[in-house]
Amino acid sequence: MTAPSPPLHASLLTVRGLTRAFGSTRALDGVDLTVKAGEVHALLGANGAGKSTLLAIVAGIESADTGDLEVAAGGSRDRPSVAIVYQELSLLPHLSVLENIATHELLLAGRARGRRRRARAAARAALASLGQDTVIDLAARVGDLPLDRQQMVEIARGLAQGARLLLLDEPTASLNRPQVERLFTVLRGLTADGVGVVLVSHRFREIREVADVATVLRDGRTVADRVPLTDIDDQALLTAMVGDAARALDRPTPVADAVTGEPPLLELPDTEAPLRVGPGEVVGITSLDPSAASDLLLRAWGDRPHPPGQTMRVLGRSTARWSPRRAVRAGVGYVSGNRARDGVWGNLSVLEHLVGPQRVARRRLIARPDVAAARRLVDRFAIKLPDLTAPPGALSGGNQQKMLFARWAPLGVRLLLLDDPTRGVDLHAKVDIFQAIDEIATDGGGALWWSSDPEELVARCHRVHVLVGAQVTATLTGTELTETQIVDALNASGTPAAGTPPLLAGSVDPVRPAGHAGSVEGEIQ
Amino acid sequence: QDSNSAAQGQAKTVKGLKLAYLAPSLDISYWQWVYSGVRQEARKHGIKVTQYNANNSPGAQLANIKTAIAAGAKMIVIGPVSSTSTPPVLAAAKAAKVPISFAGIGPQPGATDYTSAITADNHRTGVEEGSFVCKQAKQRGGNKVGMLSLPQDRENAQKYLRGARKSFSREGCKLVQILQARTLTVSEAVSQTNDLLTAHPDITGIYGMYDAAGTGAAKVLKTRRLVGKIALATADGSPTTVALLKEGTLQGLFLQEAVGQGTQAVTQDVNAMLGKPTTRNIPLSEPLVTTRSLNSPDSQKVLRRTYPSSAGPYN
Amino acid sequence: MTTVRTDPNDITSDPVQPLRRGGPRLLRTAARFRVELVIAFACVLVELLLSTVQSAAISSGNITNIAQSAAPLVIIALGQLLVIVTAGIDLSVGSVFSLTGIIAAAMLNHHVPTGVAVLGAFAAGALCGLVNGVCVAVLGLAPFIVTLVTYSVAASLAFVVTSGNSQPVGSTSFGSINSGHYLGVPNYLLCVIVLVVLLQLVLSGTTQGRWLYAVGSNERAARLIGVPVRGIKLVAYTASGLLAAFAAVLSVSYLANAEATAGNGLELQAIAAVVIGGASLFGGVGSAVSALTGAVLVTVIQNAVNLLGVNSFYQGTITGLVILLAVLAERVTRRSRTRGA
Amino acid sequence: MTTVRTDPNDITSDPVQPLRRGGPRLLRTAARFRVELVIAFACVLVELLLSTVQSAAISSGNITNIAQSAAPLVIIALGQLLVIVTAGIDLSVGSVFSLTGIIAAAMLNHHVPTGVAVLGAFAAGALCGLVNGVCVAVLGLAPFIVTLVTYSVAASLAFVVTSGNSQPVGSTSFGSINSGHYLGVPNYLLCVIVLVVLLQLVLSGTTQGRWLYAVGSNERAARLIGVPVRGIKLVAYTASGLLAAFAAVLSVSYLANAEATAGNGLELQAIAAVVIGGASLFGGVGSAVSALTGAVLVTVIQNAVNLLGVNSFYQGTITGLVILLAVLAERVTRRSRTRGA
Ligand SMILES: Nc1ncnc2c1ncn2[C@@H]1O[C@H](COP(=O)(O)OP(=O)(O)OP(=O)(O)O)[C@@H](O)[C@H]1O
Ligand SMILES: Nc1ncnc2c1ncn2[C@@H]1O[C@H](COP(=O)(O)OP(=O)(O)OP(=O)(O)O)[C@@H](O)[C@H]1O
Ligand SMILES: [Mg+2]
Ligand SMILES: [Mg+2]
Repeated sequence: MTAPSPPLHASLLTVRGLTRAFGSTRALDGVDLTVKAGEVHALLGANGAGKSTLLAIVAGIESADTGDLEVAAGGSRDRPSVAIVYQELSLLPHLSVLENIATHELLLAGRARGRRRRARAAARAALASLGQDTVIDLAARVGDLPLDRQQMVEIARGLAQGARLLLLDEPTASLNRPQVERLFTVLRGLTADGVGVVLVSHRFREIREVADVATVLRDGRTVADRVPLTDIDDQALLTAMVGDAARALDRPTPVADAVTGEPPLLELPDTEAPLRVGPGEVVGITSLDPSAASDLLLRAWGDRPHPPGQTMRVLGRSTARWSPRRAVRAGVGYVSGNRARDGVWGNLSVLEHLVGPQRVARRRLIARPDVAAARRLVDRFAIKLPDLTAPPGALSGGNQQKMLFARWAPLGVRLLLLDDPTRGVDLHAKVDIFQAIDEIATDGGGALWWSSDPEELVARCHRVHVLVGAQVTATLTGTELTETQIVDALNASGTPAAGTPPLLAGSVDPVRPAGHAGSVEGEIQ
Repeated sequence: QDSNSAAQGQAKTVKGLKLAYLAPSLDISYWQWVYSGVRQEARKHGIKVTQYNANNSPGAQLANIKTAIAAGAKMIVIGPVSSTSTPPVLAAAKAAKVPISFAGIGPQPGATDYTSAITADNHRTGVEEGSFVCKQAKQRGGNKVGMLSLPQDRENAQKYLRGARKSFSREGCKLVQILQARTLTVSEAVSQTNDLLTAHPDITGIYGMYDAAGTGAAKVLKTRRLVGKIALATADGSPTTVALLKEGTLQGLFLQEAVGQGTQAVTQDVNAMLGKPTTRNIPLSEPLVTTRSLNSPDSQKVLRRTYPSSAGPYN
Repeated sequence: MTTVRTDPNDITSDPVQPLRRGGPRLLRTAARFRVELVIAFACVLVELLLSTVQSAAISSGNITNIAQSAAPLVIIALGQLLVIVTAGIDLSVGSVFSLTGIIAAAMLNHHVPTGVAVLGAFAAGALCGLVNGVCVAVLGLAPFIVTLVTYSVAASLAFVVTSGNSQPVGSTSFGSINSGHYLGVPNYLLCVIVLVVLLQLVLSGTTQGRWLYAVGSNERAARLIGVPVRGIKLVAYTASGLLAAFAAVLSVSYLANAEATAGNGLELQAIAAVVIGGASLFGGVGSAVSALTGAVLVTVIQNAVNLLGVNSFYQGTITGLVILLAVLAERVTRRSRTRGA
Repeated sequence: MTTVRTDPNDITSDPVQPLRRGGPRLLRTAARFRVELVIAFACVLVELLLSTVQSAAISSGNITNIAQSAAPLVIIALGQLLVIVTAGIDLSVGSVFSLTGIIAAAMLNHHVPTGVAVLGAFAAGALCGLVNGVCVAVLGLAPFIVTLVTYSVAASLAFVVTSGNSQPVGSTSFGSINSGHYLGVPNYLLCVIVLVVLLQLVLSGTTQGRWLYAVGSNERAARLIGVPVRGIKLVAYTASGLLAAFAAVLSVSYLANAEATAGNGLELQAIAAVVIGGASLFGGVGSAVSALTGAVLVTVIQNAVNLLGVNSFYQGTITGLVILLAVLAERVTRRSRTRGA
């Protein structure tokens, strides 16, 4: 390493009184943040608190209106002082994984000899440290990868830069548990080398697993500055994030019980262990390969043809001739966590997003949006936004996601197809989403729910199926339904070709893996 | 001020008046040469000339004449987009009591509300050029002829073709292929001639209908070393084709007297303004100039009436 | 339905500016049509500047002249707009204009009644558009290629129909389609006004109109909530063909003449008009008013250049530079607004 | 740098197909250039079918003809491709072609040495491109409008330079630019081959080449990474102007004649060639080979139609339908591959 490592516990980043306004919205209103070398620093706050804005300013992408910002980690052209992993991914979809990870070597450095070889080594090492080198082909086009792998590519890019200060904006939002653990191992290795890491996440458990201190933002202000995580419990953290309005974290278990004897809401009869969602049931599905679950959900939704010979029954109807339009009108709803690709219309207003499904369901000619109903949705799901006519780009990531979920609420949906619906939604706001799902189940409806977060499935589902392709390989219910059991079943289902290699929770080699970012740098230099 | 103070037949002088020249397009230099004749004659009378371009659109042509009248034009010379596009133009000129003369292309048959039409006799030229090409082709031991045509949506192209067919059938030549231009560029004519010769290597004559056809075909004949073996004649004529005529690559040029049409049209308009007699229809022939006759005084005079000296040398 | 347009919560076609809540309704509408206003202002400015040199510029005769020559372009630009909002492009409109004009004229010359001739032209235009729509929406081909093919085929058929002969039209009942009046307003103007208002209402006030923007903004997201993406695209392309036929009928009725080349270059003019008016070729942005203002600006500049008697060789230069200025002015107002916000 | 091209991990220009890991290198390269191969196959098929009717079709003379008439289009399409990969469009190339050809010819006719005349044309072409680049990259204006303005201005200036008169070129040294040979290969062919290979290497193997794709793929992300987006766009538009001038010089040298209208319609042909070859107007996709195959297909079809002596009224129809078939074939192979995978 050429740049001298700053001593541990020296300040890498000092932010004082930073403000930033977008029109009349004060995104940052006097924020303080101090990050020291060798620590994982959790940056917490409800959706729209200003976390992403703050990180963007630190990374030099946004400008602040007022305030001081000092980055002590000296950078150079070859080695930036700050690397950032964006919440809304900033990948080049038409380019290869290699080119997206080794951007610096391939796209930015001069034409030194051996550039491509070094780039390949660096990219491979960065992927290997994340345990992805066997599942992600360096030659693959990034736009063809599923979201979790795109997220891994974006993280690998951040690691490959070898920066002293690493900003991670919700890097785990679409990752499964083994992927998360792999990432955290890498982060621990980096901090041991004196790198400072800022980690944004809405999953308290992950925060406690890896972070040392936390800074909490509320409405663009620092409300807790560098609190050691050992000194504060979850309830206190939540109170700091959302103020007095904090709700209890111990969420109710699903109230509704499966109604027996009624026809199922969704039935996939042709598999070995049939997949079934009964009235009143919330059924989770999990798999190492998220596209298997995505595929299944899209088939139920009518956007993907069934494989030959297979069928599915949804709300008692055959899905031989099925489409999202028929599904909406039959009382099905669909929410995807890949909001940029599957949900957001960059040119249209929030209001248009909120009334979209209603317009499909109600075949009216005149598109007069029910503004009052939209306002009620905004209130009910606490969507933070400047104006109903604002474009979705003016909303924080979590608020965009809430917007995409909220729009199904007024439709009287009987079956919800959920593809990681809470991606990036804060803990507090998740409760609103959970309640909405509960209400549907109580009324005899149900949900089929894929989540990257097993904690969520355990807390909310009656039953969780483990999938390999469209095949159910295991079903967990009752007392079996625990996070450990889910992870075990996943690992048992996993073949290296099918997804992430088997990795048991907590069984990660404590010794730094050979290919972590520190040695990546070594190879680059 | 009364906008019709200089109405037809009332004026004492045309000095200082405005004249509008409406060209169908500027893609063909022909309309520039008409313009140059218009300006030559207008300068003599102290008339100011403005040129308008219709880009081959009848809609633009009608907008142009209305604009010209709004801008104070008291006389009009027009090369229309097509004969059939002229009725609304004539109506506009009549409403404004402005004399209007045609150059190159005439009004719709049956129209009466115009001062004069100075046109080339395309049909007659078609007959003459067809006969010339056929004779030349037969001298070269064949009777198959190819044609590089103007787009056949133009009535001059249709008249040329009809005339040429008449001669071919009368004199025993076979028109084996007609290739229609789209962009009227030399490079288009080159590809078309190449394709013509590939598909019909046995032709001994090429009939060109526009100037670039002559240039393009000549280029191919030179490249393929077929000069003299395949006869080539074309209508129009420009410094480029005259040079080709001189060197013998082209055997005949049927010159359209563009400059002459421009001067005639202005003369007729001026006569109308001053109340002097005008001639309704002036069909001009397209005289043939051959390699041998090029240097004769008659031919030189024809050349001067075809394109202005600014376009290039005459010999 | 008229209330729809003035609904303060109705959504702007302007993607960038979040509207401030509250504020006078007039200001909000102005903000919503900012680009269109700037371009309309540019039109007026050109005419006013011109009138200082050439007083005939603002005579009623000249204004009628501008309106009459802008009418077909506006109508074609409206169709183009529908397609461009879906992130497509329709290069065939110029040829479809020529072809349908020729068809109408040829039918009239075969003594077909005026109404039938008009319907025939409309059917031909809609058919061309439908073919485009099927190739794009159902077969999934690139709009640029598909409509370039239709452009080439329609242009060629326009020659075939009448062997390349232009068609004078004698029918007075056909002529009155353009020249007639209704309540003192000439028909061509009425058509333009009705179409612009109607399409603006459809675009901003109906479900299908909003779906056009959704499809152009993120097609996959639209498909995933059940928007009939294919149907919407089919309708957009078919409407574009139909409107080209409408423009052709008006134009042939005015000129009493149809030619196989009458629409040459109209496709580029129409696309330019729509983009100058503020639409984006990447889809999701644009309004019927933008098609109107863009098309009028193009016509006004052409008229100004002619009135000034600019040497025709230089006309392209002047026209180009004025358009550039107008677009720059639009860009500058956008800058300053963003800065100020 | 030659190793770069055969790098199996190099990036495909194909947006849809994730490459399967492993597999023989040849197959991977074939997959990478799938669209290009289908179109090349279509070209060969057209010629072979044609030769059953007209044996002269595959004579060396005819192939030379095709090559000679395709050369300028290929070169212009290469420039167009650079712009289209960045998600832009360059409508000005046809006019720039005319203008620079006229400039070169006028200089030669004023007894300027050949080298200087060529450089003068190149400089004029690059300047036009640079103006486009500045308006798009620095002023942030829409490429469609900007290049439409340049198109209009350059076309107008082409008339101004020589008052609309076409310029015969007598210079033999200038003529030998096209007709000369090097190692038995005629110069025009050499130019095309060198340019295609060079640009393909630049696009797939150099930093700047990859930047072009980065900008077209996700401009915002590219800017965040640190790609000099403005510079890249400037280079793309300038190169497009320069290549148009290059094509003009070759063409004028061949024809020994320059006209103000020589480039009419070339812009649409060039865009069509690039899109037929597989590039996307939304950016990020396309290869130099795609520009080549697309341009050759367009030329081959034209040649076939002429050789068959198709009635010129129907030529547009036939040409259009063959292009549609080729694009459909390309689409079908994509389908079946996806199904099979
Ligand atoms: N471009 C913009 N225009 C207007 N407002 C914006 C813009 N970007 C962010 N904001 C506003 O700034 C505030 C902070 O947004 P930011 O994205 O920083 O939140 P966040 O803490 O990252 O939330 P999340 O957890 O949902 O990602 C939000 O209220 C948002 O609406
Ligand atoms: N509406 C549809 N009708 C028929 N087939 C569809 C439809 N939508 C998607 N498909 C099929 O799915 C394939 C892939 O679609 P697409 O790339 O849009 O989604 P995806 O596979 O989820 O994307 P990714 O996995 O790369 O994130 C298509 O080639 C098509 O065969
Ligand atoms: Mg955020
Ligand atoms: Mg997928």
